[in-house]
Amino acid sequence: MARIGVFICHCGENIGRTVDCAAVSAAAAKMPGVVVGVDYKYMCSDPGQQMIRKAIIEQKLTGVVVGACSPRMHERTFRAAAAEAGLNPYLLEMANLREHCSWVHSNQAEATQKAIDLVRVMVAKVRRNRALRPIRVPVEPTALVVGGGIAGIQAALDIAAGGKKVVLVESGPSIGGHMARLSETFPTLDCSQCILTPRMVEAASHPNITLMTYSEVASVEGFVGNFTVTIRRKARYVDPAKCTGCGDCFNKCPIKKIPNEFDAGLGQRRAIYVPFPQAVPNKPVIDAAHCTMLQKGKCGLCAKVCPRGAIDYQDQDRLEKVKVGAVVLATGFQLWDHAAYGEYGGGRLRDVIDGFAFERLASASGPTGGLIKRPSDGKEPQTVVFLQCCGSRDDKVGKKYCSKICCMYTAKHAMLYRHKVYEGRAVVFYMDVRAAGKGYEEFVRRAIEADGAEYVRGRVSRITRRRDGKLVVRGADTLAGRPVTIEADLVVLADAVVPRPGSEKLAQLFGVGYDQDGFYSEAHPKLRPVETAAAGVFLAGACQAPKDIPETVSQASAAAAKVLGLFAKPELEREPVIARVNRTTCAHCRACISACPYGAAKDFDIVDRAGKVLRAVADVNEGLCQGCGTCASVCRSHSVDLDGFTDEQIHAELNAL
Amino acid sequence: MKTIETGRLSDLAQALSAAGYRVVAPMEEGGVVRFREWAPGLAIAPGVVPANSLKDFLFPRSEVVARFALEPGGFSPAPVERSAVKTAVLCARPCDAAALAALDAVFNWDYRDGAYNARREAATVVSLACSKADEHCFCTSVGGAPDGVAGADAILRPADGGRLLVLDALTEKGRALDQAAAGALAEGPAALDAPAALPRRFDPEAVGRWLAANFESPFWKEAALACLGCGACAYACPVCHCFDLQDETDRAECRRLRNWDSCGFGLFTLHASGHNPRPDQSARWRQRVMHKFSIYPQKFKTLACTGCGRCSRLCQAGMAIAATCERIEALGR
Amino acid sequence: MMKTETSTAPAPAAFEPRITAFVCNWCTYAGADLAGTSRLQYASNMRIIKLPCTGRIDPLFVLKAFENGADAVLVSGCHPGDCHYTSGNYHARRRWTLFRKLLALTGIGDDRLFFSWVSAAEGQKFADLVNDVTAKVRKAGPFRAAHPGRRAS
Amino acid sequence: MKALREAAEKLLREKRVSLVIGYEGRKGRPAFFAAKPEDCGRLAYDASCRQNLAAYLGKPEIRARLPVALVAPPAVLRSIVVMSAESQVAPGQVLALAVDGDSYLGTFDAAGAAELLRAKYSTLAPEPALLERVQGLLQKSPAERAAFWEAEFSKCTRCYACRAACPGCYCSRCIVEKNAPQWISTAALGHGNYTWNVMRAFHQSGRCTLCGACEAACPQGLPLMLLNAALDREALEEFGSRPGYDPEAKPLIGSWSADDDHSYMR
Repeated sequence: MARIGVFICHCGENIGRTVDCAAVSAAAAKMPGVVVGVDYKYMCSDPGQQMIRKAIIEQKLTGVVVGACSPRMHERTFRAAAAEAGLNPYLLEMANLREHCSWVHSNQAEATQKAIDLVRVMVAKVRRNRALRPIRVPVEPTALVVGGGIAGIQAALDIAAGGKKVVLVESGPSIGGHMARLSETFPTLDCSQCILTPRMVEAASHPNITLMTYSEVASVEGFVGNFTVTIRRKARYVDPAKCTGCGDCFNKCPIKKIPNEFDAGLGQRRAIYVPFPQAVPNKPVIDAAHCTMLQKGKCGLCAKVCPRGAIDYQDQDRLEKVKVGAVVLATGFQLWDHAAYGEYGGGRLRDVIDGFAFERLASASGPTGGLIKRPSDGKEPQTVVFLQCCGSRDDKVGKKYCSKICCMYTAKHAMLYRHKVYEGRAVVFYMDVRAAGKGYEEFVRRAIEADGAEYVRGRVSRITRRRDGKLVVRGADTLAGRPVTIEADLVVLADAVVPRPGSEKLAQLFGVGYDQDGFYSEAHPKLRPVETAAAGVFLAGACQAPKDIPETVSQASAAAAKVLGLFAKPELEREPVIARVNRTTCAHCRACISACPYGAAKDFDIVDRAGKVLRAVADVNEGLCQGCGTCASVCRSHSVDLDGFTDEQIHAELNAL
Repeated sequence: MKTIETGRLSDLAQALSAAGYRVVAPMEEGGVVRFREWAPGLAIAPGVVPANSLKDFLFPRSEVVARFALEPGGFSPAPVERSAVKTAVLCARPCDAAALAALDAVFNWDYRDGAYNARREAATVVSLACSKADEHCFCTSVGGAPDGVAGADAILRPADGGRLLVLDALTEKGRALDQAAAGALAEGPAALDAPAALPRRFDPEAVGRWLAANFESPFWKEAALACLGCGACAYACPVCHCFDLQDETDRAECRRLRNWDSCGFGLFTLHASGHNPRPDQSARWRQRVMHKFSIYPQKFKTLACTGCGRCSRLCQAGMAIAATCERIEALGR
Repeated sequence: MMKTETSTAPAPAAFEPRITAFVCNWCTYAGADLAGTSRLQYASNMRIIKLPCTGRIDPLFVLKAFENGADAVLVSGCHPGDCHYTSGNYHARRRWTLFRKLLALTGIGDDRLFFSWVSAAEGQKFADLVNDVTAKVRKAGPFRAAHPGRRAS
Repeated sequence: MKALREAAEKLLREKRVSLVIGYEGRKGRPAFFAAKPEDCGRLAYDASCRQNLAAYLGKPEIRARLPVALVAPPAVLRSIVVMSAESQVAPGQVLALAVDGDSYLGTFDAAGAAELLRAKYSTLAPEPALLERVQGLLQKSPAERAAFWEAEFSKCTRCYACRAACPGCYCSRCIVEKNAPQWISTAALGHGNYTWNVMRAFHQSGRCTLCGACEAACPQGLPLMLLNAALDREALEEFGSRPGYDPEAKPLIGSWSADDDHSYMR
C-alpha cells in the first residue's frame, strides 16, 4: 500500500503569493495513497529538507512529491535529501508550482486549482515509481576542444594542467583566433600578441595536448564519457613532419595577390602561406583554390625550392577518429557583414571598414606596420568617424541584441588613432556607452577626456563618398537635437558580433541547442552557464554570446574545471532512465531497433540450455541507451517500456487529470 | 386469424411502441441486417437471419456490473443502474427463440443473474417462421424447426405466398402483446405458407457420444487449421454466453465490466504464469464443439447450438460447425 | 475537485477548456520554465505531462487524454535539429503527420490537436502558444459533447 | 487453375514445403490446407477470395510447419514482403504461389515476390471509389465525421475478426490485451471502440497492403478500409511509402528524414 508524502513549498512569496499553498497541501492530503500533506515557507532550506527526511523515516513513506520550483532547479537537491533518509531517490518527484504555475498566473483560484492538479498528477505518478539504481559507465579521460582561439587555448591548457589529455581542433591553419589579430587590448592597452603567443606556443608544446589545426569535426557518436568523434584533417599539401617552416616556399610562390583573411583583406598572401608570422604551427598550407599546380597542374615551384621535400600535391583530406569523454565548444564569433546597410555604402566604400580592419591598421605587425593609412589611397586619415551598434540593437536589418564588446573596442580605436595621429579628429557616434567592467568606464572617460575623442549621441543616417574622396557622414546629435554632417577620411563600423558560419551544424552533431541567432544555448542561464543540454558538452567564449577576452578566458577555465570534475571519477553515474524489453511479448518486428538513435536496441536470441535458438527478440544495451523512449512508442504491443516514464506512470498521470 | 401485411410490419412496431414497448427488429444498415431498436421511419427486414442474435438484448456485449467510487481512503461501492425496459422483439428467428432455453439455464444455474433475468422477464419474443433456409442453416439437425415455437411468446407465420403474416400468441406475454398490437392487426382468412424444407444433416447424440470419447483425437489438429482465433462465431451465436470481467479505472471511479468473451481467443485460458491449458487453436475449436454438443447437454440436458448457422455464415476462414459435426458422426460410425 | 475560499474564478457558465500537453524535458518543458522565470502571464487551462522526448509520446497517450475529458491536446518538443536525443523529434514528427490525418478523418481536427516546436529559449513562444491554443479551443467548445473518443459517463 | 494446382502439387511432392495454403473450390472459397500432393486438385482462385492467407503465417500451428507455400494475389505478395521486412518470415520459409485473376504467375520467395511486384504491380493503389469516399468524408465537418464514426464504431462487438484477418497483426500480445495499464478500454462501447479501431488502423501505418481482408471479415460491416486507405494515401504522399515492395525496407514508423513535412507544427 502506497504511503506518499506531499510537501508544498511557498518559495517565500514566489509560490505563496498566487497559489494558496495551504489549500494545495490540504487537497493533497486527501488524495489516494497520501499520508502526509504539508506546506512550508522554504522546502529547499535545511529545515525544509529535514521535514522531508523526518517524514520519510517516521511515516515510512514509499514515495514523495515536492510541489515547488522546476525540477530542473531542485530535483537533485530533494532526491539527495530523500536518499539521506533511506528512500530511493527515484521515488521522489516534483510538481512544478513556480515556473509553470505561480509565476505565470495571477488569478489565485485558477493558479491554486492548477497547482492541485499538478500535484495530483505527480502523486498518481509517484505511486507507480520503482526504485532505480544509477547506471555506471566508464569515462574516457580525454577532452576534445573545438576551436583554437583564446577560449579553446585557455580551456585546453587548464585541462592539460589538470593532468588530462586534450585534443585541440582548429579549422584554420593556425591557432590564435581573433585575439591574434588585435593590436592592443582594452582596458590596459597591452599588446594582444605579446600576451597571446606564449599561450599558443605552450598549447602546441604541451605533452597533454594534441593539436589538430586545419581540421574540423565531421561526425559524433556516443555520449558523455564515451564520445567517438571523427575529425576531418584537411589536406595541407605540406607535410608538417618534414617542414621546418623556413619560408622558402612562400617567398618563391608566384601567386602573390590573394587578399589575406588575417589582415581583413588589407594585406596580401601567397597561394602557399602561413596566415601570420607568429602562426602556430608555423608551417604553411597550400590554398588549393588559388594554387596553379593544384588547379592546372603547372608551376610546382614550391616543391622545387623546398629543401626537405615537404610539399605533397597528392595530399588529401583524412578522417581520424578520437575517443573522448567530454567536449568543449569554443568556436567563437565573426563580425556581421554591414553590406546589408545600403545607407552606409553597402560594403562598396573602401574607406568604410570594420573593427578588425582597423585593428590590423593599428597593429605593428599589420599590413601598414602600425601606421593608420586608409585603404583607398593609403593616405593618413585626418578625420575618422567611428560608428557603434552597426547591426546590433537593430532587429529590422541587423540583430536584436547588444554585441557588448563594441563600446569598449571603439573607445580603444579612437584612443589608438589619436595616439598615432595627434592632429587627427576621432568622432564616435553611439546610442549608449555600455562600459560595465573593471576599469572600463575609466577607460572610456580617458578616451574622451585625455585623448579627445568626440562622442556624439545619435545615429548616422547616411555615408556618401564625394568626388575628392571625402566620406560625408550625415547623422543626428540627439542630445543637441540637431543634424550633424562630418567630412571624414575613414569610417570604422562596429559591426555586430555573430556566431561563426556552420556553428548550427556543429551544434546538431553534438546535440547542443542554439538560439534564434545561432548562439549556443547553455543548460541554465544562471546556474549552469557553462554546460549545455547535451551531457558532457561544455561552452567557452563567444560561441555562446558576445564576450570580451577576460570573460571568455574565465568561462574557458570554468569549462575546463567542469571537464576535470567529470574526469575526476573513473566511472560516470548516469540517470537510470533506460528502456527495457518484455521478451515474452516482443514479436521482434525490429521497429525499435530501427528507431533507436544510439544503436542501443539490438537483436537478441533466446536459446535453450543446449544453445538452440528458440526465438529472436529485441534487447536494449544499458550502456548505450540514453532514455529517449522512442523505442517504446514505436512498439505496437508496448513490449518496450522506459524506466522513469513507464506506461503505468503515464497512464496514471493521465487518469489523474 | 390475426394477420398483418409483411410490408406493413412497421405498423405493428408503431402500435407496440405506442403501447409502451421498446421494439427490437431486424433492419438493414450498410448492407448488414442487424437486430436493432426500431424507431419510426425505419424499415423492418424480415427476410434473412440477422448478423447479430437476440442475445444482444438480454446479455449485452458489455455492461457495468459494479462501480467503485475513488475516494480519499480508497474505493467505495457505488450504485449500478439496472435498466430492464419492457421490450418486444419482432421477427426473431425460431433458432433465436430456441436459444433462450439454453441461456435461461446457464444464467439461473448456481447463481441467479439479476441483470439477465430482469431483461429476460421484460422481453416478449415474437418469432417469425422461416419459409426458406440457406446452406448454413441446420436447425432441424439440432432439434429445432423452421417454424419451431420453443422459447417464443408469439409467432408470425408467412401466409398467402409471403404477402401476409399470421400472428399466434403462445404465452401470457404473447397475449399481452397481441392485445397491445390489436390496432395494427387485421382479422380474416389466410393460407399459411409451407415452412422451409431443411433435411437433417447429422445426429447430435451420435456427435456427443464420439466427442466424449475422442478428446485426444488427431482429428482436431487438422480440423482447426483454418481457424484464426477471432470471436466472430461466439459473438454471433445466440447461445454462447461466456464473459470476461474487467476492472477499468479512471480518475473518478473504477468500473467492473462484463464483456463477451470467446473460447476462440488464446487469452481465454491463458494463466498468469504464462501457461495455457489450451495452447493452440485446435484445442480451442475442440472446446467450442464439445461445449455445444457434449459438455453443455450433459450439464443442462439441452444442446448449446440451435442451428442458426451464423457462426459459419460469418466465419472469414470458412469454419463450419455443421460440417464438422457431419465428419464427426462419420468418424463415429 | 477542490475549491478554495479565495475563489475569484470566472462564472461557472463560461466554458473553460481542459488542455493536456505532452512536452519533452529538454526543450519545451525548459521553454515553459523560461516563460516562468520571465514572469510571462498566460492562460491557466493547460496541464503539462513531462516526458524525456517527443519520441516517447505514443498516440495512445493522446487518445487517453481526450477520453479522460481533455478538450484539446498539445504535443511540443525540440525544434528539428535540436533534439537532445538527436532524432526523437524527427520520429515523433513522422508519427504525428500520419496520426493527425487519422484523427482528422474521425473528426478530431486542428482545433483539438496541436503540435509545436518550442525550444528552451522560447519562453515567449510558449506563453503565446498556450494563449493561442486556449483561445482556439474556447471557440471549438467542449470535446466531450461531441465525439466517440470521449468517455461516455 | 491447372498451372496453380500443378505447381502446388510439385512443391509438396518435392517436399519443398510441408503445407500449401490456398482457397478451396467450393462456395465461399474457404481457406484450404493441402498437406498431400493429391489434395491440390481442390485448390482454386478467383476474385471472390477475400481472405489474406498471409495471416496464417502468424499462427503458431502454421509456423510449426514451415516451410509452407501460400496462394498469393498481389496484395498477399506484398504482405509476405512486409512480414519478411519485419523479420516475421525467414528467407526460404515461405513460398508464394503468385496468382492474379485466373492466371498463375509462378512460385517466389519474399525477395522474388518483391521483384515481381516492382516489375508488374508498381502502381497498386486503393480503388478510386474508396479514395473518393475518404475525400467525401474529409469534406464533411468534424462534427459530421465524428457522428459518422460514432454510428459505425457503435456496431463493433470487439470480436477482433479484423485483427485475426490481418497479416500485420502478428503480435503475440495485442496492445488491447495489455491490462497493466489498460490503454484501450475492453468495453465494446463508445471510447473503447473508438480507440481500438483507430489504433488498429494506425498500427498498420506504412504496413497495410490494402488487401481488404479486415473489412471483409468484419461481421458488422464496418468501413475499416476508409481508415486504411486514408493512412495509405498520407504515407505515400508525405513519405513516398509503398509497403510490400522491398524486403529490406525500414519501418515507416521507426525511421525518419530531415525533410519530412512539419508545416502543421507551430
